Amino acid sequence: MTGLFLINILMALAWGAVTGSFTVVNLVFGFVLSTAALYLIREQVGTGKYFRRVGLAIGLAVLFIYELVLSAWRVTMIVIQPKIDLQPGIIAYPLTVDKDFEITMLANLITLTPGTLSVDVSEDRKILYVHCIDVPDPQSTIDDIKNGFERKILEVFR
Amino acid sequence: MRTIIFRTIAPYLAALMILFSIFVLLRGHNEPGGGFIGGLIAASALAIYGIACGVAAVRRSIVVHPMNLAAFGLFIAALAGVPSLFLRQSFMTSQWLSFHFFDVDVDLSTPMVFDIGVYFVVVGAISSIALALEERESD
Amino acid sequence: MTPIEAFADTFLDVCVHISLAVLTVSLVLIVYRTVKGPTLPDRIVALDMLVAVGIGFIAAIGVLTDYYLYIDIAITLGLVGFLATVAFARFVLNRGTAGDETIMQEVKESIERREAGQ
Amino acid sequence: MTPASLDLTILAVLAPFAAAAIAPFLTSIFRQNAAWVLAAVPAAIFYHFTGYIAPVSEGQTFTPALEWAPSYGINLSFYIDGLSTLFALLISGIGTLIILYAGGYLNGHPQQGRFFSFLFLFMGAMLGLVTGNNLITLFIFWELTSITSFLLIGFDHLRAASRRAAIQALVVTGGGGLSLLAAFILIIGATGEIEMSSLLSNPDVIKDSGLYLPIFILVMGGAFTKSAQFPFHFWLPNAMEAPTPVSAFLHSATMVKAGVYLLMRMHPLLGETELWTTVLPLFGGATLLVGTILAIRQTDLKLMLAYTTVASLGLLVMLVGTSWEKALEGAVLYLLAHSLFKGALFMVAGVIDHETGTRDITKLGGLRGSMPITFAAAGLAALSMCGLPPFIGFIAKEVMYEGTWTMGPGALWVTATAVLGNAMMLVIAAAIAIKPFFGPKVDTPKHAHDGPVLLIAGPVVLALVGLAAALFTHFTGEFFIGPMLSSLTGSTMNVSLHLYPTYISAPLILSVTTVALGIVLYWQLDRLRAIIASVLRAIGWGPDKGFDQFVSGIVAFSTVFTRLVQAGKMQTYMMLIFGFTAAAVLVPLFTAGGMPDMPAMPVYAFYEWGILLIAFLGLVAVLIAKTRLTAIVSLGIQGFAVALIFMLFGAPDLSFTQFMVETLSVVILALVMTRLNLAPRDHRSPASAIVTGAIAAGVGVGIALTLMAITQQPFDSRLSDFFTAYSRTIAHGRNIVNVIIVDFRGFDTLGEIAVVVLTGLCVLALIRIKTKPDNDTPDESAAVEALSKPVEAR
Amino acid sequence: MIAAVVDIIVGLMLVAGALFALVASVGLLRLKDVYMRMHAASKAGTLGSGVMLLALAVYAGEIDVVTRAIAGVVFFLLTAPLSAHLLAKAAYSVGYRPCADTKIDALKDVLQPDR
Amino acid sequence: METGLSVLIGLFFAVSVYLMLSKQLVRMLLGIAILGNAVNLMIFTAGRLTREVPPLIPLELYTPNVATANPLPQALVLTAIVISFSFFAFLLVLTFRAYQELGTDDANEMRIAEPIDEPAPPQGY
Amino acid sequence: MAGSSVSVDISQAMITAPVSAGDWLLVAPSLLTILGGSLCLMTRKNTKAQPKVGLIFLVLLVAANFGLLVRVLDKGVITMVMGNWLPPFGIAFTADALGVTLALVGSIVALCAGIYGSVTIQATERRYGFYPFLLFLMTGVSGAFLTGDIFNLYVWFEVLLISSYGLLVLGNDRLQLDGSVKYGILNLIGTNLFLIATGLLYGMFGTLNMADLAMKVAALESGASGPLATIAALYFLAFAMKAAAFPVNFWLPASYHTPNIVVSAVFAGLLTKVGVYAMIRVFVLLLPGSRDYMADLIAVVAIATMMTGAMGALAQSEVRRVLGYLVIVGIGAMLAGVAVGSILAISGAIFYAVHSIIVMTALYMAAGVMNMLGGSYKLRELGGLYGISPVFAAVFLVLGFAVSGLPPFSGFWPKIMLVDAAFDDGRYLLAGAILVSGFLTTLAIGRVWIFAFWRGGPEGTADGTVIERVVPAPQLTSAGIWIPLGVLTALVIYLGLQPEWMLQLVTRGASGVVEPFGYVRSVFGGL
Ligand code: NA
Ligand code: NA
Repeated sequence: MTGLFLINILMALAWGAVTGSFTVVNLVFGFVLSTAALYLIREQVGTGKYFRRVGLAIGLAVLFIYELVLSAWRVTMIVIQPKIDLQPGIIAYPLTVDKDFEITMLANLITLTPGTLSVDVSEDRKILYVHCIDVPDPQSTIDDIKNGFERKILEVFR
Repeated sequence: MRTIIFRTIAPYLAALMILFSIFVLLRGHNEPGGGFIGGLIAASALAIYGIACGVAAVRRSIVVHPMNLAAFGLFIAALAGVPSLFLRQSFMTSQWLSFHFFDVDVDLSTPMVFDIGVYFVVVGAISSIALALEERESD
Repeated sequence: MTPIEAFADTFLDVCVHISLAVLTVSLVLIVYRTVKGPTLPDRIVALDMLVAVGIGFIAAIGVLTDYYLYIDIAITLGLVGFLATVAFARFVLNRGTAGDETIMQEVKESIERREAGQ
Repeated sequence: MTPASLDLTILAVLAPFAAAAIAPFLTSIFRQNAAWVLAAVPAAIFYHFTGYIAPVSEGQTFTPALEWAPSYGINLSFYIDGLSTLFALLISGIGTLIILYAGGYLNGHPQQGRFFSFLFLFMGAMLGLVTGNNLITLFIFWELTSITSFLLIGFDHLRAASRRAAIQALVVTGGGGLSLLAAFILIIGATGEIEMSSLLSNPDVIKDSGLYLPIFILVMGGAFTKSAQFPFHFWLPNAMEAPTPVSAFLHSATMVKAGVYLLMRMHPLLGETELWTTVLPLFGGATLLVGTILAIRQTDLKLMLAYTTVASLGLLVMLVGTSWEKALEGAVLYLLAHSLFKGALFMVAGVIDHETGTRDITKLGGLRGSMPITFAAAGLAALSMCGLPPFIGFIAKEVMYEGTWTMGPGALWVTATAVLGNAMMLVIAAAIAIKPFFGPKVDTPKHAHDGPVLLIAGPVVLALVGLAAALFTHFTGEFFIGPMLSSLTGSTMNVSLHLYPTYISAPLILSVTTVALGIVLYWQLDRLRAIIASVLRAIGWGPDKGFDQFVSGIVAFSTVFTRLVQAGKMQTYMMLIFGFTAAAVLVPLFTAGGMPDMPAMPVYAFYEWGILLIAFLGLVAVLIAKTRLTAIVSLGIQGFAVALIFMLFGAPDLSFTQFMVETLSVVILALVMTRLNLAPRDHRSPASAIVTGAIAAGVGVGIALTLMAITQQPFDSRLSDFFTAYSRTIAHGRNIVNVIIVDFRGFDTLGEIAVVVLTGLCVLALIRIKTKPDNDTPDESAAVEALSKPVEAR
Repeated sequence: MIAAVVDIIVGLMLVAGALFALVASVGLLRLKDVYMRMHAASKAGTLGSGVMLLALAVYAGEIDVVTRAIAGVVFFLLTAPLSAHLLAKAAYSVGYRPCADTKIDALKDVLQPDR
Repeated sequence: METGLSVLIGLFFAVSVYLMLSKQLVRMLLGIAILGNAVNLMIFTAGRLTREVPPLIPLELYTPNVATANPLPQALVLTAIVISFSFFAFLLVLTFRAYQELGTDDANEMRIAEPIDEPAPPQGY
Repeated sequence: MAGSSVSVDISQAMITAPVSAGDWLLVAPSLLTILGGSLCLMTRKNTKAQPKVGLIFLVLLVAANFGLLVRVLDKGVITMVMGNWLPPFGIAFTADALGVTLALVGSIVALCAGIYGSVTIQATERRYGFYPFLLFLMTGVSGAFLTGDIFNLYVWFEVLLISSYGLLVLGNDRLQLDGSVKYGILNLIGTNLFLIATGLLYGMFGTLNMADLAMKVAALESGASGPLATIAALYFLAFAMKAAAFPVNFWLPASYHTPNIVVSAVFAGLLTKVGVYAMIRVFVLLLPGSRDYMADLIAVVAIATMMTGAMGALAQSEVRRVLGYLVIVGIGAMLAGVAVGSILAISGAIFYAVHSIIVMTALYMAAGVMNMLGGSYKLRELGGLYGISPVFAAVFLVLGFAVSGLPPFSGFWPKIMLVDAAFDDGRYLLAGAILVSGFLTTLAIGRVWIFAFWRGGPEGTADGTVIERVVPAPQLTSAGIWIPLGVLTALVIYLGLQPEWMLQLVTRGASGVVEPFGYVRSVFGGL
């Protein structure tokens, strides 16, 4: 329940940010509103370690942006070369993380990583299918992810 | 469409969009926005929520039937024009109630009530349509 | 106004117009892809892209006209653009699984292309 | 007369309507005696109008009136003079007898009460007609007679023949009514007078108005149809489908004489012109001969009488058409005589039918023993009809011949026609009076005997009155014929009648000729009948058949026409609409000078051009989209471009809304399209592609040019200036558009959100209400075939 | 002085963003199949618009605009991969095949509609 | 400035009419959607165009210090947009239901209300 | 940020004089129906309560309209500008004799329909909004009749239209869906034409208030020149469609026989009349010049409409479709009034509208009863109704004669007024068409009468025999069927026998639009 409360506070702050005034009234108002908003999604919101999760979410956001810039640059390089010569492929990535939130996080990170795009998660949540724009060697790509994002996420959420 | 990834993120997206819609509604009198646009955003939020988590979830979350929500909006929008009757003014003459609260001025006004009515109408009607179609989809 | 400020001013103006030009070009390219397809997912990707670029366009216009309020339009466009893409994806899934003839046709062509080694 | 009794007159005219209302109840209370009670009403009316006899004979006229619709100059006003008095007396007098007669004739009939009310309605209508002063009032009563006779003729509604006769009467007389209405409205417009009395006070007003010809034609249209003049005579014999009391009432005194009444009433206004004296004798004479010929052919008592009625009406019209004083006097006399003897004879026919079960004279004979009283009445009436002394019919014929003989131009023709006609009517009269009663006794379906008093009272009384009217010649002349003639001529007349000719004169010789000719013809009756029948068979077509062809013709033509304009093809409808739209926007451009000045090349920034280009591409994409999926996506593009256009021209709210709405439309499209499983390739034939393309181009060009023309003019920004000035200062809003939406023009928005709510409800109703399984109506199955056919074609 | 620097930064951000967008569009045009095109759209496209949005925020220099811009960008970063994922999955499970160059296809046996 | 848009608007109208003249309901619907945009653009243009300056009053002012775009047509068009959107949604669903129940999207083949082989009216009496 | 801190002269922008509560009668019809409609909608699941709530508000509506009529007769044309803004800036509602008369009659008809519907409308249809739709239909109707703002008129047209859609599809029969598709698309195009014309009109004059427009148009030199002619043409087409005038009338015969009979009744009574009303308002009040310019065209359309209607009625084998075409005949007659344009003519047109609203609704209700009695709407399958229910037969006959314009019923007076006016204007053909179409209408009604009522049974029944085929529907025992039918029939007879006050009313209404000084003065308060 505390987690819910914290989320609530955060959303109130978000409200403050969006409206651009952090006055007491506005924040209280924002709190009320976000309560209402959360009420709508109450079913999906269990309890959990929101605190850390939120703190690290910000960190991950930064990571996102960094990776995004990088991958965008790669794509640029690819599309502006006169002759596009790639070996695209869809690889099966064995997941270590198993929580929905973590899987989601990882999938999005992967999508925003150079040349990879999460297509699907297997029913048993063991495999993440990733489309790669250029995979001469699948295993190396898998390893990159394993040692890259997935570890980070495990650090963050375990 | 109900992939883990989508189902995990959608509720939060929806909640954020609802917040944003209210923000757009309330500032409409001074900046672009207002009841109609706000309502549309809220409706889109519910639509996303519905696509990700199912119509039943949406119905449960808004408790009342969306049509009643819309009707209620229309009702208060129409009532918002009535107070002027008692001040010997024409229908829909705006009444302003401006008071100081802690450190901010809060303006309550019949136009605002009216705009909120519009918001409810749009949310109700549009989501009612979307949900009805959605259900037909999944039956 | 100091010369540096004057320069900055002109520089910004030039940049805005350059970016608008670039965006217009990209918009046209995207529209081309949208119309050409060949497959429905292609068009949807293109439409999603159109929205994204549109957001940039709005931002540029905001800078050009000094109206920051456009940022809200941009955000909203982001929201609904997402909704549209989701709806379309859903459309593809449902129609495809329902064996919609046009989609099946496109699928067949994609397979032929693959076998033709393209 | 005192005003009090003037109001009484109004009551008297309206009384029958009241009686009509209560008749069914009274009938259910008093059963077979109801007739006696009800007859009191017309009797009272008769008594009331007798009060007018004396003053009217002194040349007085009365105009009782009741305010009705003053703001349109329409009042319930009446005009009492010689003409209307005599008619009123005939209607109420014969009406009394008819009510009694009906009491006997329909005794025990389940709908007797309803029948009484119809009779009373009809009586009231007739009274109103003959006393009506205000033209519109008069017309209303005129139409009422048509409506009520429709109900009376169709009384025996289970038989197709009655239904046909009823609708026939309604169509013919109703159609004539419209013509009369047109005439009256023309008169009102041309003269500014709406009251008959004021028109009559200035008789030349219509002739001088310059609209005499159309008015004359339209009035004749009314009168001739109502009075069954050839070629509109056919509805009258068919009206014999009605129960006998109706026939008697309709064809003796009243309905059919309405036309004659109108001609007599308007004689001072329209008569004494060449047109009048040519047209009326022509139609009248023709009708007289046709009527008698057709009468001779019949063997059914009622039909024989009906056709002689047609003939008599022709005779009357012919006489009125002469505009010759003496002939008019003859007409008036004959009108009185005819009402009496024809009423009597119809009732006699009814009695015979009622008591013997047949009306066919070839199946009747020797009844004089078993039905003495009926025989007496029949004899007296027939003698009057034959025009033999000492009966009113004789006097009428004398005066008539005197008139026609002396009238001058055309005298010979008119007289000859009259003689021939009278002779043949004499034959019918003789046949009716002799065939059923003399000769050997013939077995009839029912055992014949005189009917109850209710049945025989009527004919007897009328026959006797016919005799009395002749015996008291002086009285008849002074109190009835004179005043009535005055109304016709428009100047006071003194009439002196003689029961017996005092010297050998042309009329006497003509009468003798008539009788002689009659006897000869009667002697040759059967052969004559055979000849006429064969001739008619040779012709084979008559206006009666023509009516059926007319009606089915109209229906058939309407069907063809309707199928043509209401083709049921959506595409046709759309092409029509947009064709007219194109015309609406293009034609004024060229006719009313709406063309814009040559516009200068617009100056746009390159990115603005870019957006316009994208919009263009989007449109083209929708247009050429091969599949619905492409179309939807392309639709998104043009919507997107429109939103950007709004943004470029300073409309953030619009752009905002447009983005949202466009996306949501696309989303809903996608939602629905997942079920709407179509492969819409838009195949149009080259021809239709060209046509539709042309229409589309026309609309586009027209609107574009109009828009340019308008935007080239200076703009009055008063409203917007106002909103801008007070948006924040008074309405406390910095977003002027939003302030307009929620405050300045909030009412629009209220309606608009109502639309949104209702849309939601509509969609809900559409989706949630489960379609019922087809109720198997032919329509549906037809449609199913309609649907299946093209499917096979595909 | 600050203003000038801001202006220049804004200008550069705008151009950069626009260029990213252009690259994405070119990618959309040149890449072979829909899955590869998604790479372009979901990365360069998002980044381009995000950068330009931030540019507007910087230019405005008002706290509420900035926070809103950031909120917007975050939202894009959340949604862009999501929509890419949903679309890719839908397309693949309906049967749209990747281009011939796609040698490895791990999903082939898993997601192919049995047909 | 209005001229160019007028031409574009004319094009919008032409395209929408052409689509509506198709016998396929789906194309008619596309036409109706475009018609809505065409009409809105037309009203917007009829109120005359102003570049870029939206009808907003700066925080520090009580009336705008520059000539803004004409706000009234914008309000009218907003109303019109909403309404045309509603009607579009309704007609879309209606078409969909009609298609389900009547089994065709060809308007010319929808002949239940006005059957092709409609019996001639009864004659006689 | 209270803007009032800056000094502004309120009197320059707003009406400062107190508004009397009586003037609120102007918005009462719209307000009541909206509030009632949304209440009904919120309680729609409670199908028992639906008729109660609906009828309460319909009664209130009639009362409000009656009060408004009284006030207009007492005070003359009255105006209220929403939001107290000065005209022409705010949206003005202006009640003159024309608008308020039609509003009152319309509301009476709606009430009758509400009662009739309480019997014929099933629970499902109630659940999906029969009463809300009916009430909102009246919102649209009242708004259209009372608004003094051309764009606002458009909005009410749309409210009217969407409500009619709702009523039309209730039940979802295949027949209904088919009819609705055509009705829906064609009418939407009609309102769009109206909107286009209005947009252009705004672009030309920069104002939307009718009184203001009337003055500005009058100030224009030539009545129908340049773009104004185009605008007029578009308006004419739009309203002709709304009114179902030939040759853009096809949507009506294609749809009016498809919905629940009570819905057809309301449509027949109200929808097309709103189109005619708008035609009168716009062409006589706003664009008199264009009316003169187009008078001949309008006359031709009127004649064609009357004749197509009458012939269409003769060509039908189904009662409801006969009636549908009779609606069209009436439209032609009213257009004839517009074509002539004199006070007498417009009075005639208004009177005809009143008559047509009442009699057409009643006739459709009667058709419903025919179906309940005889088990069909088809002339071939009907018969013997005269024997089954003589009273009902009388009612039908009265209505039939009334619609044929025969005396002494309500249809007679407007007919002679129109013929009279046409003659005065020298339009003999027009007058003739009015009379002839009346004649054909009589024939059509006569056919229905002899087949359905006089004939002993369905087609082929032998002479003199009566065939009892179907047991009359149970609803017939309910007063909810007979009260509305009786009331409307009584009105038809009453207007026939006592036309005086209605004559005064319509004459007042007509002169109010033909000479619009009073109208303009009431809006601008003697400006
Ligand atoms: Na609006
Ligand atoms: Na109607």
